[in-house]
Amino acid sequence: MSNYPKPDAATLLDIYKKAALIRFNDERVIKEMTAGKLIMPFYSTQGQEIIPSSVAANLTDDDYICTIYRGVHDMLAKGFPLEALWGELAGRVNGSCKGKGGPMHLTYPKKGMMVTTGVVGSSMPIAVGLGWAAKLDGKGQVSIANFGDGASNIGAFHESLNMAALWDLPVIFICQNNRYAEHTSFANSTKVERIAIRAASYGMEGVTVNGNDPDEMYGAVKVAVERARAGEGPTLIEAMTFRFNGHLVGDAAHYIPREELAAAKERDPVPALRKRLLADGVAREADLDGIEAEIKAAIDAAVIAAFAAELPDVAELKRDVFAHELA
Amino acid sequence: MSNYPKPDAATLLDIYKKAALIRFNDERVIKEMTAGKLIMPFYSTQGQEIIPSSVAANLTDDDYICTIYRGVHDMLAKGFPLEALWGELAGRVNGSCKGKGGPMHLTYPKKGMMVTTGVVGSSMPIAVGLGWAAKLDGKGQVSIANFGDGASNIGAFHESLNMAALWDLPVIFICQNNRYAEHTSFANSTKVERIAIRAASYGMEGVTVNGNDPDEMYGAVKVAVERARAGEGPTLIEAMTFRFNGHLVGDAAHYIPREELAAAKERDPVPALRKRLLADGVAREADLDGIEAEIKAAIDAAVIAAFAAELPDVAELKRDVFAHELA
Amino acid sequence: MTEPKKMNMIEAINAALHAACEANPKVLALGEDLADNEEGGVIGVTKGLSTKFGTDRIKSTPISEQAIMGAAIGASLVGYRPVAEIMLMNFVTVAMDMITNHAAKLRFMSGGQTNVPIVIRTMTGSGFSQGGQHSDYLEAWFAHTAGIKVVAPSTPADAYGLMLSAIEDDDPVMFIESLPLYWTPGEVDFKPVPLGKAKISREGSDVTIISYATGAVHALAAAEKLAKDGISAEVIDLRTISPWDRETVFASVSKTGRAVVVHEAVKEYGVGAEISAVLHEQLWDKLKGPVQRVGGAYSPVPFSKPLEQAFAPNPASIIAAVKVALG
Amino acid sequence: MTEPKKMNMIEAINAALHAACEANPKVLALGEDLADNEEGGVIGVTKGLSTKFGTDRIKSTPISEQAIMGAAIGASLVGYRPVAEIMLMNFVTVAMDMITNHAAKLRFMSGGQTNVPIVIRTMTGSGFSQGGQHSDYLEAWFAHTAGIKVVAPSTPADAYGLMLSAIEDDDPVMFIESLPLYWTPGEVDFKPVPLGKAKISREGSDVTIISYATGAVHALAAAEKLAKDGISAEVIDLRTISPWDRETVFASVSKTGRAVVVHEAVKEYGVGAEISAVLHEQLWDKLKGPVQRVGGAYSPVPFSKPLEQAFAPNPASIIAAVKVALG
Ligand SMILES: Cc1ncc(C[n+]2csc(CCOP(=O)(O)OP(=O)(O)O)c2C)c(N)n1
Ligand SMILES: Cc1ncc(C[n+]2csc(CCOP(=O)(O)OP(=O)(O)O)c2C)c(N)n1
Ligand SMILES: [Mg+2]
Ligand SMILES: [Mg+2]
Repeated sequence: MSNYPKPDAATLLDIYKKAALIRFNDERVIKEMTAGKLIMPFYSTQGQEIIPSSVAANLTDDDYICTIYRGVHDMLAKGFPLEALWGELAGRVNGSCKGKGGPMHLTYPKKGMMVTTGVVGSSMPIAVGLGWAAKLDGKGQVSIANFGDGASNIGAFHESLNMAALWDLPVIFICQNNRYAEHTSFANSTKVERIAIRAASYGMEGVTVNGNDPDEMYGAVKVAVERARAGEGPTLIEAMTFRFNGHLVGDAAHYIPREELAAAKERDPVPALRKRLLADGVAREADLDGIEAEIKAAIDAAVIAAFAAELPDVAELKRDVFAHELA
Repeated sequence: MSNYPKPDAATLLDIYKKAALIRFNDERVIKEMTAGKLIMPFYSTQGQEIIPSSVAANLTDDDYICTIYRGVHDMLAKGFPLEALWGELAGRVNGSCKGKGGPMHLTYPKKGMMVTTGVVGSSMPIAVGLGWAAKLDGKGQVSIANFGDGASNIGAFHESLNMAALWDLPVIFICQNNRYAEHTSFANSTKVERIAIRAASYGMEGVTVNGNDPDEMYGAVKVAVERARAGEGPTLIEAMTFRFNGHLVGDAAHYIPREELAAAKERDPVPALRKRLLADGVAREADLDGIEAEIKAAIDAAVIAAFAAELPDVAELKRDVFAHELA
Repeated sequence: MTEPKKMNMIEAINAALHAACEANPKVLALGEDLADNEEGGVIGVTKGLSTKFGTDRIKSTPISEQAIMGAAIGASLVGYRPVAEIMLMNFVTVAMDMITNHAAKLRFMSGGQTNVPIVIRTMTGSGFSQGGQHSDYLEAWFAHTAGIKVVAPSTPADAYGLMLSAIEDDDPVMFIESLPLYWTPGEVDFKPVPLGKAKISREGSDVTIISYATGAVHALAAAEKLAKDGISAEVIDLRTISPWDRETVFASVSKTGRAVVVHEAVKEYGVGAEISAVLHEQLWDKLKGPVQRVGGAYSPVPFSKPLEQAFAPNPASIIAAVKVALG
Repeated sequence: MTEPKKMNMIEAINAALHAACEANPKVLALGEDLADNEEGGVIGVTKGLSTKFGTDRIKSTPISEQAIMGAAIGASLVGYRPVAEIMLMNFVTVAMDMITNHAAKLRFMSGGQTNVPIVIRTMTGSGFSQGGQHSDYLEAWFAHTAGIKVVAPSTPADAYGLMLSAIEDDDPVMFIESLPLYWTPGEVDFKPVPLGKAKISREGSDVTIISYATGAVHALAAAEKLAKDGISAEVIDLRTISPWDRETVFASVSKTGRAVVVHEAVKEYGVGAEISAVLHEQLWDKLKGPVQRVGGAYSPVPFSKPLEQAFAPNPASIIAAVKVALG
């Protein structure tokens, strides 16, 4: 792992900015839910911030990503605008999907956020299609499929990895292994220790990295992106991480042994990266305070805009079912 | 491979008997079809006879098997009676399924022939369930899932192997790798050279053997069956073989290079085994002639009985939909 | 368990599963997060089962719906009675082959040699802001599939009684649990409720409202309001959607001469269409006007509250349809 | 391509695919055995495409229906127009999640930001002794799913014209090819046929027979026989099942006052139910008697000839229904 290319100082700072945005935003969502102002199923991403931040640091707006219900971190890292996000969470017309999709179907093609699915595994086959399109277009775009450890046991995983490998598609499969699938631990659903070894079944490169370590995560993705852009095919990256909250807001996660959870939180990657930036002299305390204040202000503004916006008209039920509005 | 337990002389002879039955029966089916007397989709198993014959030599009537449209070899080896088979192929009331299932759904639970499916991959999940039942029953039964090389790319494969491994079920997955899936060569659907390596993705034992060699095939199955009966879990056996005919009767298989086919036929495993039995002194020419004549006579009798039997009454359409006949 | 008791539908189904497992050691249960180590299901419907009956019989599974269904089907072929959970109804889409090509057909295709006594439990329903992939009622797909029964209770007592009957039934049963009804308490008398038998949940003389699941609850509310306007509505809760209780429905509609069918599933090509078609075919002379239908909008289930509410039937839309029916 | 020409449906669809690929470089095709190396499809519908347009655009795939559909969906999200083949309609069951949870819903759930202009080609139909898992018509499932169109031509000209329109349509289209109609030649004029527009294939005044696919052919045959009995039947070939052409059907039934709906799919909960329900709702005063339905038996498709024939509608059963309709 140590011979991966490492992020430079500017990149590290960028990764931290994204991670902080994800963390603060997640906290704010939960706060608004707890206050009864947002009503929805919400899948917190706390603990997993470094993964998408390191992924996105390797991407451009033209690259595609598909993600899952637990995907707001992936989206924010990729540049999903806060207003479009909060509008959608609040079910308002200024939401990216005009309130029709909600938290499990957030979409923002302008930044490559092509699909968010609520069905386990289903990000993968569609990412294969985006990879096929990217290959046909020949502009070097890559397609990212995010999914969880639990999803690695569903049929769509198998079919997608095999097809991507067979066709040498520029797809990067990112398994965010947070050790739990709803209430089921990784060990209770999988006999193997590492999902990444499954890549061998398809003649694909596969690696397991510490997803909470920006060096490893950034480096592994960089290698995979370069491989993909060079037309050398897909990669499976298993990013080890931990889910700090329950499966969704409201789940107290009693099935996670308290010590396991405490140990993971002890190693919280977001403050850890902050400390490192300070220690390495990448940024000063005041810089980071300023950055964080800016992020919080931006979230504030998006929340206010969302709640100020209109709810959709019921006429919208007939729109977007097909291209032409239904009679 | 050489350290597999080898079949003794009696077992080898038994394997030959089964293989000859399968071959003669297949030839007879094609003959009756060519004569216009049987009308159905039929998936010849010529070239693959040694696999099921060696499998079945390790099984009892209490063991379960699930197979596919290309599965008459598996069934005959397992003891599916010829009359019940021919009655079904001819769509008669004396068929095992009263004519309702046909060649793709042949079933005969009395000999453990539990399911024949026409859907690629679908033998596997059901075999997992039979393995679960066997484990609960605790009588040491095993459950066999037969499928093709093409089927190893469908989602059901992945889910089934993972679950069987996780639960340590007595299931043996037998991939009959005949190098083609309909018109698609193995290389055009799979980047890896060996399906058996996929076992590693599930923490399962996996081996590739020459399915046309009764020593290897019998030995590999014996080891797997012992493992399963001992409660030590499933095995994936990839049995390399070749399909001598087209995908189904009527397909001239122009997509198979002629030399490839000729080379495979050159190594036809049924006459090869016959030669070996003679060379090793397991049987004399006259013995084998006698055995073969008996088999042919039995097939004859079944064919005659089938065509003499009644076609089902249309009232059967309402029966067996549910336990109680529909109003 | 003979004293009637007030409980909600979660508790009622839980009690039925306990009773069935207690009464018959062949009853099994499996699904994601089902065992107590995983909190006895995401909503707790299966709580206590694995502790009481052991994790050999009551199994949490990987996220592998094809393997879940296959495991249930396979075990059922040899005498077990598995109750398999597909967490939400939208996820049956990844297991449709197992359900419709296999579970529903194996009895017929085997000419009655095998049968598949499984229950498929699944939850669904709009109203929880879960959006397009977590709220669909798909009962019409299964009703259109020969060989599988479809059940959808609206009260705890019916849920209890139908679950017992579904487990005892020798054929596959799709058992639909309506999320919005889970927490409503009701008196449970712990008696089996026969499959295929509707319930007249309110007597009336002017019009018959035919429904099931959430629709049956809305229909009752509508009938109460209609009563205040002097309109006497008879409410029939089908309970079993396929095969449905023609006798009870015909008797009622023959009496009232007017009918409205209500369900939350998309109206077009829904269950209401079949019932409407049959009523016209069979009771033409008794009908005073065309049968009316109330169903979900022709759109995916939307996220935003006003749209989600406009999607589904409610007492007001039922009342409106009754008024049309009355002319 | 402007001179009308006699050809069968295989040739017509092949010609349409060639024309579409020629006209628009964004048109792609994929499926099992689809390319010329694999003989251009198991029946040759896609013959020549890969040779002409290259195997980057025209791809044979592994047996991985979820990945096939995902590949199509993904590519369609960014401007391509893939035509994906699911070999037989029963195999859509392994890809239902991709089709109904994703292809049909992404436009709506994204608030119109994305759309899925794909065509799903699939073959089906009884009459070839293929039994329970290779013969089903499942159009009602998709008609019940908001967001996907359903097409089923009965003539080569319509197949050509509908294929062109389906590929040009900005929404997903399920394109059902009836095996029994493949080899019937007809005059093809190489014109697009609009989606959603029915065809009056025979004018008449006593009764309207509404059908599509094989039913439309049987309906014409029935109408000819009825004419000899002095009964004048108008035959409507819907061509598009969803959304269906109410205008044309309403006009005809308003004129004749009697209607019979015919399809090969199981009658119960089939497409005929919806059409019957709507006709009663909308044309109550014009109807002289209840709408009759003719459909497949409530059973899996049986193998044995007499049963298979009894399963499906035919001119005689349509005539019988017409006579009931006439009272
Ligand atoms: C096909 C399917 N089955 C079941 C579910 C219900 N479900 C939602 S999330 C989830 C757990 C997924 O775990 P994992 O893949 O590890 O992702 P994580 O939630 O941990 O990010 C399950 C079972 C679903 N959405 N789709
Ligand atoms: C899910 C599904 N997809 C496609 C088919 C059509 N089909 C039937 S057999 C076959 C090839 C299977 O090849 P393989 O698994 O290698 O088995 P073989 O026929 O060679 O024994 C295909 C694609 C099917 N039956 N089921
Ligand atoms: Mg997880
Ligand atoms: Mg093969």
